Amino acid sequence: MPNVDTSLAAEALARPETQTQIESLDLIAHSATLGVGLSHYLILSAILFVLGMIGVLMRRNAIVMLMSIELMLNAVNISFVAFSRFQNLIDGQIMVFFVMTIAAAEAAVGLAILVAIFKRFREVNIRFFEHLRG
Amino acid sequence: MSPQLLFATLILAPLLGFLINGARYRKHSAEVAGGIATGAAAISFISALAIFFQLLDLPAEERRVAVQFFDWIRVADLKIPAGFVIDQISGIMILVVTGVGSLIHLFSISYMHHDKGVAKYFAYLNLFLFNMILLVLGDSLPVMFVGWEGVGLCSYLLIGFWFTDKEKAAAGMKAFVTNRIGDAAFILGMFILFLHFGTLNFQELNRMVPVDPSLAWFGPIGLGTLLLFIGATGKSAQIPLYVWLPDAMAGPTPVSALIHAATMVTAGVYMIVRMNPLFLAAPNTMMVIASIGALTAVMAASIGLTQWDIKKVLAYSTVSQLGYMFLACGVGAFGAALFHLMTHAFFKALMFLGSGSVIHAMHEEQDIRKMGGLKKYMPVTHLTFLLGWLAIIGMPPFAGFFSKDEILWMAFHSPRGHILFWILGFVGALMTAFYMTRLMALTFWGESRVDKKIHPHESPLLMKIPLIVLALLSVVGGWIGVPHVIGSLLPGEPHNILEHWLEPVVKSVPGMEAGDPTLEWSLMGASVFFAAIAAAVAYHFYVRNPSQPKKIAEALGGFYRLVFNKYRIDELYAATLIRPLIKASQGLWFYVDVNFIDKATFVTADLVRGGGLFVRGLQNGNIQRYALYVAFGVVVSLSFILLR
Amino acid sequence: MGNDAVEIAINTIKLVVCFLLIVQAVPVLVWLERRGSAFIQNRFGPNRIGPLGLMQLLADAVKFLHKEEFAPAKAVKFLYYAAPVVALVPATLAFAAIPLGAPVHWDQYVFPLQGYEVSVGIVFVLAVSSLAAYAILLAGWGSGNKYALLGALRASAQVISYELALGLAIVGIIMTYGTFNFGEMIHAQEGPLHFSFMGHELVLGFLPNWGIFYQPLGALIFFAASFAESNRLPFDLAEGEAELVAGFHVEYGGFKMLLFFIGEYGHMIVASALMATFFFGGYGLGFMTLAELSASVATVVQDPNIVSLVTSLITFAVFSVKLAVFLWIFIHVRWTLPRFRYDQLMDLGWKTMLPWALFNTILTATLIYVGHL
Amino acid sequence: MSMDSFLFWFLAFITIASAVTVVTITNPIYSALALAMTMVGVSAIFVTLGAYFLAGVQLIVYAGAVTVLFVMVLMLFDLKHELSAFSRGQISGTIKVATAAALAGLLIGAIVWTVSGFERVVSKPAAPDSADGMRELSHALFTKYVFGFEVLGILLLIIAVGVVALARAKGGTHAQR
Repeated sequence: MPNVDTSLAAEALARPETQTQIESLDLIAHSATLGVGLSHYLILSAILFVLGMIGVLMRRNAIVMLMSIELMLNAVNISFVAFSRFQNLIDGQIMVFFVMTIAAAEAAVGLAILVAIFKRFREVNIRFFEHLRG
Repeated sequence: MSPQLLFATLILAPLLGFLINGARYRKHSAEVAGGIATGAAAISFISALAIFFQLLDLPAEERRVAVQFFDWIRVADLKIPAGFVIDQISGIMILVVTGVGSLIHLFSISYMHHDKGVAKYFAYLNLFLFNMILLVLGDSLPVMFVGWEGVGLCSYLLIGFWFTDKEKAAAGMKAFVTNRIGDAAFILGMFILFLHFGTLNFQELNRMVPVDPSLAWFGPIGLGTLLLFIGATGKSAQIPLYVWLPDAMAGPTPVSALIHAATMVTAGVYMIVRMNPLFLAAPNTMMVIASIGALTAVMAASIGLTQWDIKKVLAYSTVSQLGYMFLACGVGAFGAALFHLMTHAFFKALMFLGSGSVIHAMHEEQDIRKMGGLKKYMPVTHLTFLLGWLAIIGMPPFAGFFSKDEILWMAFHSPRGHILFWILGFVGALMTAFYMTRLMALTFWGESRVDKKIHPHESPLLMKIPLIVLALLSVVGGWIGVPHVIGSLLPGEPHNILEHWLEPVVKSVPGMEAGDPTLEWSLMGASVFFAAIAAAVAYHFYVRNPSQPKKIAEALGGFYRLVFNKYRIDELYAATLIRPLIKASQGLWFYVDVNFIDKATFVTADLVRGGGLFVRGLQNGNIQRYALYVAFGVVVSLSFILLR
Repeated sequence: MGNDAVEIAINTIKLVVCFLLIVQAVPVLVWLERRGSAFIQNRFGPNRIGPLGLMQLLADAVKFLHKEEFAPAKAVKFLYYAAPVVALVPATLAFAAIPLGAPVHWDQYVFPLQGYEVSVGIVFVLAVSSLAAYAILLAGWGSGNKYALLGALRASAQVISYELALGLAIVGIIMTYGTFNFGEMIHAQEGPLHFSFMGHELVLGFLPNWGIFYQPLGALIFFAASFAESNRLPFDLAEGEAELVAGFHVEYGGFKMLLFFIGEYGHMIVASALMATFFFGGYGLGFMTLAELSASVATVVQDPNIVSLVTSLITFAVFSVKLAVFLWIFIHVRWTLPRFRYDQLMDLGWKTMLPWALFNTILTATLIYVGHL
Repeated sequence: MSMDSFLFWFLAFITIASAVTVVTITNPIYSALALAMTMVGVSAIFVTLGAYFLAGVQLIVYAGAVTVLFVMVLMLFDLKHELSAFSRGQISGTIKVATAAALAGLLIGAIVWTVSGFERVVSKPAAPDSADGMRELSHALFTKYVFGFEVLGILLLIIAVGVVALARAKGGTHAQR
């Protein structure tokens, strides 16, 4: 998708602090071998996300599934923060704020439901909940 | 008061009455319900009067009070405001409607006194009045059509008011269906006119009419007016759609008086008069209207000769009088048509109410063979009925004389008229005189044939007042339309006020020149003389030697029976139209509906069910499976975005 | 961390010192507590070994070290051993972020008197101390004992619920000073007390410009909540001897127990330090600003390095005094008040403190908005 | 190897390792603890990204509250090693893993493809002074996103009430025994 990176690059060029860095491009080129950039953080968050997804897909324990969901949310948070940092926009951090709130709420509700179900069935295995099928 | 407010009261008062009575439809007190309804009617009558006087103050040329409340329909270039107008034509009509309506409301109070659903009755009556006012005041065809349909509905409701009786319910149905046919034609006519003129407002239509009459049968104007006229035949009971009116007598008598004599059935005539320039521009339609009117007049009168049911007789006489009105319209005498409409409203309403009073006295007995000699039991009713009789058979100086003779004269004299029309009308007049006298004789005169158990009695005051008022009106009502030939003789030379009044809005037929007075005198004299003869003959037959009619009937034999059975028109319709229609629809039901439509729906249902079963398989309660579906979706969409 | 060897070395040393401070303060506190309780209860307390029984501490340490190292059979070994260490972490981390004195300016270097300078110190401290629940849970779970587990659950629930009140109480002071940084906050508390409300100035020279005068309610709530945070009486439901013999560290003995002790006292220290920093001017002298102080010191010695060194030492002394006062209050309260019942505890936390803290927050916000405080 | 890149790799390693532990280990308690570890790692990563406040909030909310909740619930349930920790069925399992792998490949491919184009240009700009960063954050939160903020408040209230109701319900979904 060439259009995306050109646009991003364009607005990157438009920003003053990047202008200065272009002037000292060779320096960056040297450190770029080891320098940590946006893509590193994004890839990290992608890996975390996929791990969480695997957990949700594979684990049987409902609580662990909830944990995996938290993992996925955190992965998203990482990419948000990374973007907000690398584009000098605060909005990403705001989004992280909201995501955290939602995640806490979701965990609370999920655990409450699990406690209620456990009180009844003494069981948190997800397979077992198929009995709750309407 | 501002015209807006007046119109609002005029239109909404009956609606309010309807709502009130409709809300308390279980109540049985006739006084309360009737009081409310009559009050509402009276209010609209008063406000109508107020507007009418405002009209009088205006100069003759722009006598026109119009209001627009809101935009009712606004589609593309079809823009129809809820506009109402009172001009010379609708002014007269609204006065007749509300005035006669109020009187009949008053009459109903004591007539419907014993009925259970009296509140419902009055609610319907008010609703009818509301719709009739819409019909009369509407300044465009659609607004008029709303009222048109509304009165149809109300007449259906009121004919079938005693719906527990199967006959009466069926009568209501018949009226409704028959009206539907006419209404369909009416709508088509509207479409055509809108297609051609791009507007449906009466004034604009009348202004846009081309000067030269279009002789094409199926030109837009010709076809449109023709269709409108078919609608009129439906509403106003002309050939071929008159069959519902006689059956409509199943309703309560005041209803027959109000709806099926005075107001609703004249809607067609009113409509034609309203759009007279348009109709004038379509001579073919005019010819059709005239001939249909004349035929109806004669045929209905001839049926009326033979009926034994008092209300049936009046019904057929109504049909034939309507025929006269259409004849007038057809020959271009719109003023005369409106004149006759008014006078007829007076005396026919009077006679219906009289018959109602008689029926009331006879405890729901309607067969005139079981009456007779009621003169001494109920003098007031007899007197008023007598006046009505004189009016309808056209005895000078009663109301009917002027209007009917003007129609006949015009039928003879107008360039659109013809000697044949005159002859038909003349014969109709004779017959009218005959059967009306017959009715009088059998009901009031001669020796009593009343059943011993029944003790006839004069009606209460509430029923007498409307009778008296209407009787007075049917005596003097005609004097506003005195022909010139008579007016020139009388002291003070009373002019033809009505004609003068209608001048700005009613176009006269092109090529009309002043008639020859001697000819007019002779025709007038002939009709009056022969009418008197017919009346005398009838008196002779039914009072002197009552055995005479039977002999004649036997002498006539088959013809008599044919006439007695209303020319078997109903049977004819049943055989040619109704039964085939039923057969066809049954065929459609058993073949098309069952084999195709039902099949189609079943197939769709099965498809949906199958799909549901499949999807149900997906929903196996395994949450992780669901999550997997979601992941699939993400992968697919992402790869679509990326690898595109 | 630093630019050259000297700075790096000094900073590293600072870290170690901070850690040692916590660890070494504990025996003193233990001794203080025992003597104090004895004093309160008209006993002697430890008085045999050494002067005033000060050597008791050493003896205790040795005893702890020599105890047998064992784990119960049912225990989950890893967690059982991890718990005490984890218990040590939050307190030390939090304490290291609190400035103990005015920064020392030596030549071109600047050495703040704290383990490490965190720009959003308050958030950091809160975040770190919110990890305290883990130690308790791990201990309770790891030692495979139902009393321990119950104690752990109680304790963690208590910690979590009182964190709310704690945080909200701090929000008030944060709004008042408009900063998350301890240094700025302390700087803002210098000089005499002066309210400014809707442009009107009210100066009370005889009072220091401390947060307690701006946030009395917040201070109260914070103090009470910090009692609960550090699982001290009257909130030591976790180790209620009566119903669950000793709570989450039933199964612990010897040095592991000591580590828990260190954690608990560390919490006390952190709470006191925060108390001092938020509401009592931190290392500031109160009625005397830092500049004035260093000026007056400069009259005695000339070398600016020495001046700043002396100044920061003085401020450190001041801070230690304040710390000591609050620690003593902790101990005194412990030996004065009876213990709550569990439901009373939760009611107090959720139904009393939280609403008051909220009220305090809203009130502060309104005042700031109205009067540009 | 500069300081921050070392930090990044270190933290990334810790985070991913503990995340893997969360997913793979069969004892729920341990996976909860690993989750806590992951949270700490993530907050540290936030610090490297200069989002100090978010790092703190991350610790407080996730490590301090959410994961503690998990741990408490697990301890209440007293779940030991579970025998069938992973869903049975080779086919579905392979499908799931394959899907996850495909997703990972797509994501990483997309990232590399997209970002590497201007990686040179957009390297990390100087971290803003944290105080300013926080001021900016709170300003944006209370002006531009105030509506979402309010809505979230309402959401939290509703959820608090709902959770209390759920916990109160005797015997969970089926009240009568």
